[in-house]
Amino acid sequence: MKYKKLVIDNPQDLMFGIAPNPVKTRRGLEIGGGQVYSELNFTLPTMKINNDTIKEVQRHYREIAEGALERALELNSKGVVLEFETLLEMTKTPSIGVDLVKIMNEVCEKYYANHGLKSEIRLTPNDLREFERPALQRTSSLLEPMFELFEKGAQAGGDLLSIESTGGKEVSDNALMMCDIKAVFFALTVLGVRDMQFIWKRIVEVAEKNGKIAGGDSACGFANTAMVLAEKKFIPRVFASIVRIVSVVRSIVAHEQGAVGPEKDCGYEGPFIKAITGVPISMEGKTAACAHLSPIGNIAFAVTDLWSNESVQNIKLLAGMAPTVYMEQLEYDVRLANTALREGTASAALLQRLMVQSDIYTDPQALVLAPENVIRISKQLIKGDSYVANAKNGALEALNIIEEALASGQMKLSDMETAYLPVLRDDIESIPDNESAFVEMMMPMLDQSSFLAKEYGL
Amino acid sequence: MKYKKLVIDNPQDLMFGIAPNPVKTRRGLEIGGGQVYSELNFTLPTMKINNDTIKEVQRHYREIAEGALERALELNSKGVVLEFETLLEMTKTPSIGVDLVKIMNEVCEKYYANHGLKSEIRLTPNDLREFERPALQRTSSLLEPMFELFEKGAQAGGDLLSIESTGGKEVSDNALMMCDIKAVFFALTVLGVRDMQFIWKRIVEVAEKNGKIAGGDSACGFANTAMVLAEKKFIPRVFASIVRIVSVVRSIVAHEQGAVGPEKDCGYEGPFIKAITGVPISMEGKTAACAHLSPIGNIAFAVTDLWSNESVQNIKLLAGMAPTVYMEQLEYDVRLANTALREGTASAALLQRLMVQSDIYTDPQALVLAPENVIRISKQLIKGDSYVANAKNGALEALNIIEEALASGQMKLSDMETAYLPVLRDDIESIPDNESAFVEMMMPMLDQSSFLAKEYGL
Amino acid sequence: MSESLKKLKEVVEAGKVNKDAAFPPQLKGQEGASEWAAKCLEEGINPQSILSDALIPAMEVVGKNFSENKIFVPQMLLSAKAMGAAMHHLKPFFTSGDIKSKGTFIMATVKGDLHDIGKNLVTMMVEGSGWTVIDLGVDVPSEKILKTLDENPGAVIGLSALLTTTMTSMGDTVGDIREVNKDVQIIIGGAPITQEFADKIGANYYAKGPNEAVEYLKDFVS
Amino acid sequence: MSESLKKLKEVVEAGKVNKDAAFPPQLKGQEGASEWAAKCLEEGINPQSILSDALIPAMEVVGKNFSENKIFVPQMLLSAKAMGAAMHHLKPFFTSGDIKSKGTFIMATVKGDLHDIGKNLVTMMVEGSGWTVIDLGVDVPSEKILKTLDENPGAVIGLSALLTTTMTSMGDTVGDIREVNKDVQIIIGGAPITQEFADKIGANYYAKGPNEAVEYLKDFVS
Ligand code: B12
Ligand code: B12
Repeated sequence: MKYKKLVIDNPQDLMFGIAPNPVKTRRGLEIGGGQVYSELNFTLPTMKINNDTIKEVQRHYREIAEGALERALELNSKGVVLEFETLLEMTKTPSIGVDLVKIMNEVCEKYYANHGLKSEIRLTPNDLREFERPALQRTSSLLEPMFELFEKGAQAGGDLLSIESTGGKEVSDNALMMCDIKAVFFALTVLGVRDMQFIWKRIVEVAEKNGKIAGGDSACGFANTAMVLAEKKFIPRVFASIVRIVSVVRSIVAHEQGAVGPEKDCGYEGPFIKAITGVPISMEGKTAACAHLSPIGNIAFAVTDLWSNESVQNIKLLAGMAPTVYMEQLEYDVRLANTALREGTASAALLQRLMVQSDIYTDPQALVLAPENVIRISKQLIKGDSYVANAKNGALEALNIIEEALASGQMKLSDMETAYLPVLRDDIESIPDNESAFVEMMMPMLDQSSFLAKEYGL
Repeated sequence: MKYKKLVIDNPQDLMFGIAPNPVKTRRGLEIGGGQVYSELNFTLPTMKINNDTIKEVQRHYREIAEGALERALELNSKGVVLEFETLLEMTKTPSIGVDLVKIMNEVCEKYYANHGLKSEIRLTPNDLREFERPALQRTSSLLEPMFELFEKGAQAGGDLLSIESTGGKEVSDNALMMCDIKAVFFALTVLGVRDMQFIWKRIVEVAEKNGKIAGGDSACGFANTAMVLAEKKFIPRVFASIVRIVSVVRSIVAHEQGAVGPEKDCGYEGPFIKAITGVPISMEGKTAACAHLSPIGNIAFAVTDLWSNESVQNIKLLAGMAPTVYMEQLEYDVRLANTALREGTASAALLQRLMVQSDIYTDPQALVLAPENVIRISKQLIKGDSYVANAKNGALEALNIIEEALASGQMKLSDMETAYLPVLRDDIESIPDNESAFVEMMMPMLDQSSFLAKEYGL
Repeated sequence: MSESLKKLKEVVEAGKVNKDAAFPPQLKGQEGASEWAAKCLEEGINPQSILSDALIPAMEVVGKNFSENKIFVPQMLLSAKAMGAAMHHLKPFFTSGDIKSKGTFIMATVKGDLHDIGKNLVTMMVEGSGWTVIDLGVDVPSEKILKTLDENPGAVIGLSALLTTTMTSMGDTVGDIREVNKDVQIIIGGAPITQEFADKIGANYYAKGPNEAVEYLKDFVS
Repeated sequence: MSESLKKLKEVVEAGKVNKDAAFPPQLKGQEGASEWAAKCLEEGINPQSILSDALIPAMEVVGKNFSENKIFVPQMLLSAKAMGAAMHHLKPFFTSGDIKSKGTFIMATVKGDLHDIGKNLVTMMVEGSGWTVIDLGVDVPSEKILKTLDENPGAVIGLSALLTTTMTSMGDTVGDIREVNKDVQIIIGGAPITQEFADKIGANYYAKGPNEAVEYLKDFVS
């Protein structure tokens, strides 16, 4: 791993709205530059995407962008990121996605020209490679439309480039359900890391060539999935909290390859990546309840630079279309935080403390996100000589933190949960620091039909 | 008006979660007793209510209650109010409404018995009288099913009784659209007050007879309507902010008649009524964006005891049913505030200040809700000898506050808005303090076919 | 264009109903729509021209200003009232056939629903655009609409619903109308309504607000 | 009930696959489902009884514990694996007709959709309840389902969709199936699905989760 030293090593310096390496966009957003902005996410209501419906699809995206920016303007917003996370058809046929970027970019431009409202589009193509099973991570012909969308979508106004890449997911899916932490490590720190190196090199190239911003990648299919499963009581919360830590070493690779942020919202690696690299991040919490329930509604805000709702369909609520409604909810959250930032460090610190204290001991997944713990864990995440070792050290530190909170009586967990703690520790300790040793250990234990080692350069 | 002295006369004592006269409920909620609770509101998706659908209707309400309380439990909620605001059919045929109360009360009881989760139902029958035009406020046969629902619904577990009564609305509807502030005064301080005296006497009797709690009444059809119209840019915001003040003298009548709170959410008279009477209140802001957009997302929280989402349909969002999603959003807002309350006065005061400062100068409707201004206006609202005079004094003080904020440069308003300020002042000053003089003045100017004076004892 | 026609257009735009009207303050004591309409007729101006060249264009300006948030509803209402005052003088010419209305628009809030603020705005704007509007009020059963349609063949129907429960009642109403008349134009609106819903229940058009309705109606001038 | 049957039930509940299996730690080195199933057969216990009196009841307990949040998915998965190990020994008796499966359940995530975590859980639980399950995987076109149905007449179909866009693909799939077969039972599920949607597209049942599906399937045992 490239990073050897934390850019932020004092919990007090880990603050919402402030990143050591802020990102400035074309229309003047300064993400991490002293205030938090909303990042609105949205999707279609129940409908098909094909030639017959394409006009209707376009109408939806125009309506979403118009509704959201009109409302943001009305609320004196300081700026908005619209995340356009594509659906299958929009990437498979890149022109569909590109046209939607154009439509939304027109709306952004209109509000900027007429009212000075700053907004930017984060373009997040979906990772098509997972449609082939086992996936051809490096040789798939599906990489072509994906990168066509990146390139032409960027030119059409998608200024921030991101993806939730799925390298390693073939192994992770099962590992999560089996609570097999070693397989999770393998999926994230071996397969995930290798695929991230492969794909982010290319994304950064596209960004640089087109004068755009390479944002970042979150381990949505890993850490967010684990959280959703834990929230359904399908897997232990302690397990999900460790998955989150392990995913950091995978997602940070985007930045090693040159991505400058804002990091993406839905894996929650952000706080650690911000501490380690200084890039601005995006997070989602209570205002993303539309997309998934979570145990980190307030604490997720504590150190974020963009505040996201993950996703909401364009359907009608009593007040208006749901994306407009969520735009308003995000803006008020953000406004509260920005008022504190304007008042100064003491106010911001107090608001942050309330956010942290209100969630911290309710769930291990919240616990690890407290700024103090983020710094403690981040220090471990960069200590070793390999991705595997870093993940190991980070995960063990997270276990320490959970156990300390239990020992002190501040956190309570059911026996079903705590029973997993020693198992997790044993398993993690059994992992060798060295990647090839780890690969050798894991290969025989994995279902070889589910993934192609050579597609990861193994 | 009964009240001659403010129960809270220091802005610093006006704080969320704390009311001088808290209300304790059957299952142990202490509303205003030191913490804020969520008040979840919900309604049916697009569907009919009739014999064929009644099972489906019941399924919806059971699903709503189950989903919400399960989520609240999961989030360690300290308690929840479920507001059951009935739809036409449920009041017209009271047994429909009563059965729905039973169903939800069973769910509340189950979560209380099995998990100690405290919850209570606020039963809010809709005011059927407005179905007759002109309405027969006192003699309508529709009062019968309304009160049958109050009585039997209370016995079935509707522990908090409320209504959004509509006395005076026949005049107010037009007055709002014409921005005729004198007619608004007439609707609220003459017709509204008289009807409130009539109907709340009866509601308090029902509550006392059945050992239940008479909550309160908000001028939803007046002040909330004005806000929605202003948000659509149909009427000036300054006008809407004055309507809100005038509605206080109408809604406070419930408490003169013996209602002990919690006051209802959607007219926003709450802060004034809390200052004047000390009863706990309910408010709605950013987390009610599902039901209506508003300019008071954060400041609405500043002094509230219950935090409401006004209403959301039972439809599916990506995370689950919308009421469950809103339950989570409310709980996180409330949790933040309660963390501050637990830390102590300084933290609570700072959080309140951030809520206030983040909205206060964005809109006159926000401005009047700042605790300082609430106290200033409340002092005026009790100074006079008649409801009319009180409303006049309060409204003029609100105008003063708006003008001061403009003069100091802290608030900016368009010329379209400020043009209304002198007009409003002139009109309000032209209103006599004395009710009969005012009635005499107004009668010739009003459309006599739209309301029946004698139904208000005039 | 004659001076009087111009003046009439002006006062309607300004919302000056008649000489006695207090609004707008800056025209206090001056003549309003009622007086100028009478004067136009006296001058022998063709009644159709009074309507088409002064009143409707005035209301178009007002509608545009409103939709661009340049005026509030009361100003629009006053203009509508001013137009009404002028129309009073033109009434006889409708009866005699000298002026033709653009058509008849039957407006109602559906059964079970009492919300009428939105409906009233639509009514007013459609009227201002030169249609004869019959406002049936709120909580209106299908039968009443069908009866009115019977009496006004060729009319266009507008329906409003604000509640999720009365949306289904809107569906029923459209169904009832369609049983009798497959071709009548039905426009629907109200906060919870969407185009998908209009398609589903068989209405012809969903209008977000009054202006969209006025635009759409242009195609159906009789 | 024989000691061996009891034991078999116990080890399946506990998720002990076979002697070598590391889980659960407290049964390390002890015999598992594979061994006990073999022993039962050796003892001459009726294969149908092994299935009906040990394996299915064990999985019922597991399903109940899971639905009451008393165990996590891995425990359930291990029990399912243990059951699978026992079933291995029973296979021949299915072929010979000595045991009858409750029926065949064809499961698929619909065209365009790759989410399979939910589908896999359902598959496992339905299998555990005694059905023969054919899992067609994700992104499955209608043709494949129809072909499988053709090969397995009388089977019940389960469909999963997680995306609002693939919900319509689910509608199409159900339509395609219905064209060929009006009566086949189709159960659908997935986070965005509702009963209304099931009604709309003509599926027979919407199941919130695996347990609801298992319950519903009880009526269709062949
Ligand atoms: C004002 C109001 C009232 C007033 C109505 C006053 C009146 N005379 O109309 C009162 C207080 C009486 C009232 C009563 C009720 N209401 Co109400 N009300 C509202 C409120 C706050 C504003 C509505 C409004 O006037 N908006 C302003 C107008 C101008 O907008 P509009 O109606 O949408 O119309 C515009 C467009 O839609 C369009 N349009 C409308 N109709 C048409 C038709 C055509 C043909 C065209 C072309 C266009 C068009 O043009 C208009 C101008 O742009 C809404 C909140 C909201 N978010 O909408 C709740 C709301 C609609 N009411 C609601 C409820 C629940 C009720 C009650 C059942 C409450 C109760 N339990 O007592 C009762 C129902 C009575 C009944 N049976 O109808 C809910 C509906 C929830 C649901 N289940 O659907 C809402 C959404 C409030 C909420 N958030 O919970 N209400
Ligand atoms: C995990 C996940 C993924 C993983 C999938 C891994 C896998 N192998 O399945 C990955 C990362 C690959 C992924 C990809 C995508 N996803 Co995804 N994903 C999720 C997530 C986080 C959890 C889903 C899950 O597994 N839940 C746990 C399981 C157990 O629950 P379940 O599936 O609901 O199943 C239960 C029941 O529904 C039921 N059930 C399910 N099916 C059936 C069938 C029958 C017959 C029965 C009886 C019962 C039943 O039983 C199960 C057990 O109780 C959801 C979030 C959410 N809130 O659901 C998003 C979500 C579904 N994904 C979403 C999106 C947008 C995508 C992508 C398009 C993202 C992108 N742009 O790349 C791609 C789409 C790929 C594709 N074409 O399918 C959106 C959907 C939005 C929309 N428009 O509909 C969601 C809602 C996330 C969000 N909030 O935005 N996703």
